[in-house]
Amino acid sequence: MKNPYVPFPVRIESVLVETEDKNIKTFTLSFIHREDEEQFIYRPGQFAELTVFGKGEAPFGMASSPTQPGFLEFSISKAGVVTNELHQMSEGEVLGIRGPLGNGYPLETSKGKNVLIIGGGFGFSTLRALTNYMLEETHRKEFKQITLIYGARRPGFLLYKSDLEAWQNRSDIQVFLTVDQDDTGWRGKVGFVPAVTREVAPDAENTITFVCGPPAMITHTLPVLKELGFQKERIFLSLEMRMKCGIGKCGRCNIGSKYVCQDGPVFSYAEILNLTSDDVF
Amino acid sequence: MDALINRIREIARGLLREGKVDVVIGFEEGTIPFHSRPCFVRSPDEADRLIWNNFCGNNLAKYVVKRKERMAIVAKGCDTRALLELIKEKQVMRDQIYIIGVPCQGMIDRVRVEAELRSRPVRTVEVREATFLITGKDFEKELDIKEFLYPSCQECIRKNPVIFDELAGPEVEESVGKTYPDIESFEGLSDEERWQYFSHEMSRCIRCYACRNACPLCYCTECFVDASNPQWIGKSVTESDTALFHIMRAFHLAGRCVECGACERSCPLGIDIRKLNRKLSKDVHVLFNYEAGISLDEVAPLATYRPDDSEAFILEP
Amino acid sequence: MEDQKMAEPKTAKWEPTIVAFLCNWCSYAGADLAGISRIQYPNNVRIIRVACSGQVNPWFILANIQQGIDGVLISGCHPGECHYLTGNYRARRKFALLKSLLQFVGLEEGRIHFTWVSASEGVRFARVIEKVTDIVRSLGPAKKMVKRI
Amino acid sequence: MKDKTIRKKDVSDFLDRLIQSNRVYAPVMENGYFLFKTIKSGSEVNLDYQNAKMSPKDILFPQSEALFRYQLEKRDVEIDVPVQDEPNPVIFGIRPCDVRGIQALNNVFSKNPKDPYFEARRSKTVIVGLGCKETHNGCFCTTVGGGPCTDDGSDLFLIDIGDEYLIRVISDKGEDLLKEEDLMDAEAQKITAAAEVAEKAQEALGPCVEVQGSKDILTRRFNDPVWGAIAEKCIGCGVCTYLCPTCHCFDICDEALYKEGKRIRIWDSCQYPLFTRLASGLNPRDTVEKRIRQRIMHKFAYFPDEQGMLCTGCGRCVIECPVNLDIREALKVLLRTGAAQ
Repeated sequence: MKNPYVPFPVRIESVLVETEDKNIKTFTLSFIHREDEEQFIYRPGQFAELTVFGKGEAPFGMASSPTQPGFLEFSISKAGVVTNELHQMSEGEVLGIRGPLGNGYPLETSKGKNVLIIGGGFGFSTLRALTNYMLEETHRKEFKQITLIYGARRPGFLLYKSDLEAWQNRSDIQVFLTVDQDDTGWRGKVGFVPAVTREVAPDAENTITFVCGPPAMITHTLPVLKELGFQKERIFLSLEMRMKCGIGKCGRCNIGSKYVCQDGPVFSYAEILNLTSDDVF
Repeated sequence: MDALINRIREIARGLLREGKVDVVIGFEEGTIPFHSRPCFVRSPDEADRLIWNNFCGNNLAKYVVKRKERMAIVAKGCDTRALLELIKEKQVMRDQIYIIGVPCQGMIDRVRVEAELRSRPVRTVEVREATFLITGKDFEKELDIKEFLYPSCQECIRKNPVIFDELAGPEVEESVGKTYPDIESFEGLSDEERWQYFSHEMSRCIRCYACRNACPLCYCTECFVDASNPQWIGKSVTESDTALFHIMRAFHLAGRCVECGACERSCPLGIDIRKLNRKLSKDVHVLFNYEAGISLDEVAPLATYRPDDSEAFILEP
Repeated sequence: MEDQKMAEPKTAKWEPTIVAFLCNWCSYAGADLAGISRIQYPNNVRIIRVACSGQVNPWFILANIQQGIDGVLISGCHPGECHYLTGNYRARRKFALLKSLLQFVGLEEGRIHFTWVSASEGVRFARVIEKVTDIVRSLGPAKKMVKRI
Repeated sequence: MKDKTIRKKDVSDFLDRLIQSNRVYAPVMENGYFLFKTIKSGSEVNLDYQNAKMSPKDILFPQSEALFRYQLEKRDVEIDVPVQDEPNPVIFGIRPCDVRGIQALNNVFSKNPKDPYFEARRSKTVIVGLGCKETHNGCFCTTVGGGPCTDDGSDLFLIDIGDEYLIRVISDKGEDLLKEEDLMDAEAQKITAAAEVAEKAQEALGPCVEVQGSKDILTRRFNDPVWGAIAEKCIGCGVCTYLCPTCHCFDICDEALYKEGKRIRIWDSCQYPLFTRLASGLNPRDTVEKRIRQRIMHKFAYFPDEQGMLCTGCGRCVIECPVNLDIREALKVLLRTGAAQ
């Protein structure tokens, strides 16, 4: 049995600056040893602990989809010790990765249903993985209509520009991009995500919703979804808590009796309302 | 002692009844022998919870920082010194607190008593005039209070409150003149002996930070040991990290430490933490002629200088 | 790394490593002058330039000790000559206490030194380095409070 | 195997034989209190003790331990996991509450994915428990389902019956330890005497509060202002968690020098404000009140089904809390008034 605390070595293949403030970069990583890659079987919505040797570990959701083998992608915002160091690293440098961890998005229950994906800002990374997964040829037919709403402060803060463009050119997904502030040359919507949701959301019947984004976006989007008749059991959110071990032992990330690292990070809204916590949305 | 308790209750009741303060911070009976503990009284009817005895070791000045209410605080000599420092450092406004000064008879050192009893369980403690009587399951022992006071109490020359709005009892006799016989004799040891002692003490530390958290003058929002960006100090319990934590902790209190001994009292392992602080107090006293927690007007020694400060330690080639 | 460090003295060629924090306005200029004037001094010293001796956080010194640096020197402008008027006076109070405290816990007296060197004192700078190096060399490699990884 | 007896004066010699091939941890008096230490001779051990100042959990779950060492190379990294080669550890003279503490830790660490470091130590360790004849002021083991002479989880269990200890042989591991020993089988009257000691001790320490149903009551009171009143005097140190036999929260961090270093696991405490703070600055448990609530809920409400109650009533937090924040009293306030609601 593999020691769950020991990371697999990975190498940085490329680094892409995503946002205009240069605070979010997407790192493409590849496994140094092939056998490690074979053990790393993940689903969209799961996360991994990335090691910067000498600085420590931090958890990040996989931004790449398992349907794109050979590499992993992580979009990382510069905030703490590990991420600050990561942002100074470049191609060829060695990191560690421990995972996959957590439960991931419930793909099975989504089959045969419409899918509504609502993302905001930096919280979009695992939803991007989910979108790419669902759009992949063999998976696309498992889901009905797919609607994507993605908002950011300004156009320069939207991640994954080439993906967004490719999706907009497809007919099997409806993509609504929105920004808080208008910019010259912006052709998408202007306004907050909850408002756009109210405007373009598909029929609540037979639709599964995935939401991830900043707390303010979530708190304001949930009432809209409720109003539109979406059931609590069919809305899934990805939670953020301070995680360390990732295997439900270190005692940090519990909300009531659930460990976000093991039982989550994805919970249905119904489950979240049942958690013993004072920070329910 | 009873008169003192009655007076404390009376003052507290009056203040709460007249609405002069929102809360009275004092001591109440603890749940186990040797422990009186902090309590917060918010209504006149509750004032009878307040007590005073030889087990009121906590420094209640700890609780005034970052509190918005108007507070009355039952304060012995060292508590008032800490309050004075906090006022000086603008951590609490003088008019936000009402100080009920209590002349202090010294507090009994539970850890030393435990060691004396070889940790046999105590059922009751009864304080008499100059002694206290301990009863256990099959033993009884009468000990001399003076001998079992905390070291900080034995050395204390500030038993009476230095700043107060009201005194709850008559002032007690204090010895005069600051002396540091313990520090001087320790300085007389060789480098190696001192290092042996210090590293033995450090090896027992579990880094629970009780010393830091019990200290009334440790109020940084983020302590240097907790800071992660940059990380100043390692978190493991190695001799090096532990030693440097304690040195740095003491140094942060240079010229501020009021020698209440709260650090040492809170240490579950009875480590001689106070020695470092006391050494600094001595140096501050000898080099800069300053004693913390005595005067509101005197500038803190490390916030000022004199052109003729000692240069004895400067290297001359 | 540490293991190497510990092993070195056996080879009899062990040389101490000394870190010197020099203030920009006087002591660093003094070191510069020593260099320009080609005054010889031991090469054990690694110089870190700081704005003022008053800027040196006691932790800088402790961090050096922790990392196994054998000796630390802090040097500023002579009293009364500080570029910031009072920085070195404040440093003097701070370090009088720190040096005394470290000695109190048993650190060898000669590990940490403080001095003043002005911009015109190239010779004094060289002498200071010679003296510090001699003292630290006589103490042998640092052990107390050194962290082993 | 039948119960055995050993004369008190022979214990020291027995330990001397034991340390030939085992690493023996036993209570030793140092600096005025007892701690579990690796002993070099049986004469160091003093079994006439209340309890050790710190729980012996650090034998199985050290305060800091290296998870692995690494060496960065140009385009790869070499990772080296330390091997545990401690010679057959024996924890001798451990109190029943601390044995239950080990069981509680075991429930956490042996849950999937298993913790290999804890497992490796735990599987080899032999536990020799020691019943309590009398209890101290903080004890409340009977409240949380234990007892002064509960032998669950021990491999051997000693009960003081005057000049001798009765040894209950509970597991094969325990039996192995006595294999080479020439001990008397316990006579019937000694077995009875031991049972009496156990019964007396149990009776002397009644439960202080009913904790059955704590999960529901505490969960219901999650947002009750009573937590604020309980927590008000807390100074936020880690004494309660570090001395606790069941607290197991930890932090993982790196220590490095240039290209090499190690990843260590160290004890951490839910009582520290930075424990849950995110890099973004957001902190879900940003007040003392929330942190005290987390500690009590974690022990009595969150996992009683899977992990059992994470409190063994050893009373260390009661005795050593610098401000005497007594968890028994907190429970009384929470559960009694809560049950009435």
